[in-house]
Amino acid sequence: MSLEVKLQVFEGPLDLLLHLIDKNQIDIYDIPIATITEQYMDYINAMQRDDMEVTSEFLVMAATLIDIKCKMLLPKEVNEEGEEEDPRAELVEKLLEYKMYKYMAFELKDRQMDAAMQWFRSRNIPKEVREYEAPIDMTGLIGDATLSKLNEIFQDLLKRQEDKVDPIRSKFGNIEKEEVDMDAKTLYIKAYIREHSRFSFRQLLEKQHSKTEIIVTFLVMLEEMKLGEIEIEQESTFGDIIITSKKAG
Amino acid sequence: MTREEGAAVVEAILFTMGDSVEISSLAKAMETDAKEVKKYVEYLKEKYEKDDSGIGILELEKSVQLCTKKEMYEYLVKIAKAPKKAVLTDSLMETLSIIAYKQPITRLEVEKIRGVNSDHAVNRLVEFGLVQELGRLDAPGRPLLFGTTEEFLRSFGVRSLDELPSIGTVQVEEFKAQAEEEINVKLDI
Amino acid sequence: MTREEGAAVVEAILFTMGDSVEISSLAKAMETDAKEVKKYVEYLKEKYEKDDSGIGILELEKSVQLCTKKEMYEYLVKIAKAPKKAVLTDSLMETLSIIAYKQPITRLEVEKIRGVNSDHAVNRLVEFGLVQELGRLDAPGRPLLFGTTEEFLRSFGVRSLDELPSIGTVQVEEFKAQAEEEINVKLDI
Repeated sequence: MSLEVKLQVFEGPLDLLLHLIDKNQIDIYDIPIATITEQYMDYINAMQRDDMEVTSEFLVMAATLIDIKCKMLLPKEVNEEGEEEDPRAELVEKLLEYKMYKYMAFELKDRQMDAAMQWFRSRNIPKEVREYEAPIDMTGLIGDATLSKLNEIFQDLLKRQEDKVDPIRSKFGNIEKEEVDMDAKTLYIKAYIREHSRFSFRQLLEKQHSKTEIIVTFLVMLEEMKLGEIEIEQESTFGDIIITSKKAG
Repeated sequence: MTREEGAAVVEAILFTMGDSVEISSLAKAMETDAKEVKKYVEYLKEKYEKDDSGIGILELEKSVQLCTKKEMYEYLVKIAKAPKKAVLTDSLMETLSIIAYKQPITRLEVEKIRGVNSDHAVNRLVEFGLVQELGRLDAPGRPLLFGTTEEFLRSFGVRSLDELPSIGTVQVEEFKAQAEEEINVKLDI
Repeated sequence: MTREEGAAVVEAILFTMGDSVEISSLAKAMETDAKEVKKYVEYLKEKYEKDDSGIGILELEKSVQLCTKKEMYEYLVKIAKAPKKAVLTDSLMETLSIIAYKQPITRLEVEKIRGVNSDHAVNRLVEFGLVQELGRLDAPGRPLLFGTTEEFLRSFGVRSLDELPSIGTVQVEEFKAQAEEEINVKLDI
């Protein structure tokens, strides 16, 4: 018997066997092994001819079928209870189990199609709820922290700080490294200009503490003048500089 | 809280969350117990059974979720895009049915039943959120055990695994009878 | 379609769509006219007004939308926004102790004492309501000044800052003396 049908793709050797059994309308409990093996081998050969991938599982099954076929030709083996053992029994069991799950898969697919008719909703949390900030559980937050613990931590910190001070060098007097943030300074001065429409440079410098700060302040003033934000007047050399904001009403 | 008020709260929470919400979470938010929540759910269920409701309640193993009634499908497809469903090939369906009925189960056991390597199929099902790892088998190699997820229950319209279409020797016998019948028919000809 | 059935379809569509849906779109999907749809919407509105409903209908100019009733927000908050469990970590405690004893203090000064950037810690303490802004330092950059709040006093069980366990210059001098001693010992060798 040859296969004239276009080759069908099977999930695996069991799937192919079930197909052959179906096609031949054979009783699964009484498989004519010789016929089925022949058809199975035909199929495998056709697969190879069509350059289809014949996975090892198909070949293992072929070997199993041939093995069963041989055993069928020999006198039947008898088990401990004196019953004749059918060499096909194990394969039949496997086929039945597989067929059962295949059938269940079919049933499940039905259910899935049915369930797909129920639609769900995506999460949609109202803005008010989304923006709500949960209150803080103060008792839980504080836990076993106490004032004395707070005190202890602070003392530890101070001690660590003292440890960091080198007592010998610290006697040389303070050598401070100055850091003046140009951007912060600019903002501060701009704000000052906005607040005071006309003021003296000395007045502005009263708020500045170090040489670096004074220099930076002077640089910012020059920049502002260049940008046309302010006007500068000076009556005499070394005299006070009067600054007028151009923006002021 | 009256039964009506409780049902309203459950409805509001489920409506807002969209996803399934565990009974225990509902109970916590409502400062009551699971038994009470189940009463409210029951009330909602009855309310939704009426003709004037287009929504229903889906009871899953430990949680509940709102969904539209199946009868509404024909109107919904006219106005909204159907939600994307995982398209399951035959080999995925086969693997899924084995996992559903035999869980917890290892990859190797699935392979034994199908007769082919099923690693790819199992991985795809995990990707689809239908199957999840359940732990490891206490055996050499400590292989992973797989089972179905809540998404599986939802997608297949079953409340719990007990509600899966029954399977067993009954069905096997049916196959047998069917096969025998076929044989007889054949012999008659 | 009866009024009840129409209301059910509108409900199902609005439930699925989430956003507002135009009356005309509803009419189209239901193969009816806007007048009819409005009747169904009216029916739903009445239904939702009852105590056993947690959802309501929002009527916009040309469209309608389902929404959660405002009275339900307190429960939604409980389920969607479970309060965060906050704890005072070591770095927060350290920062708090500095602010408590050295207030009013700038971020930079806290950082100098701790030796690490403390912006995050200060911000957290402000969030917790233990620390507050007190104003700005009259210095370049006008940095913010921080101090403890009344909540801080309440939480730590003190009536005023004077009740904080004292820490004095005495102690600081002691540390200094100790440190010097150590150095001297070292030099002696």
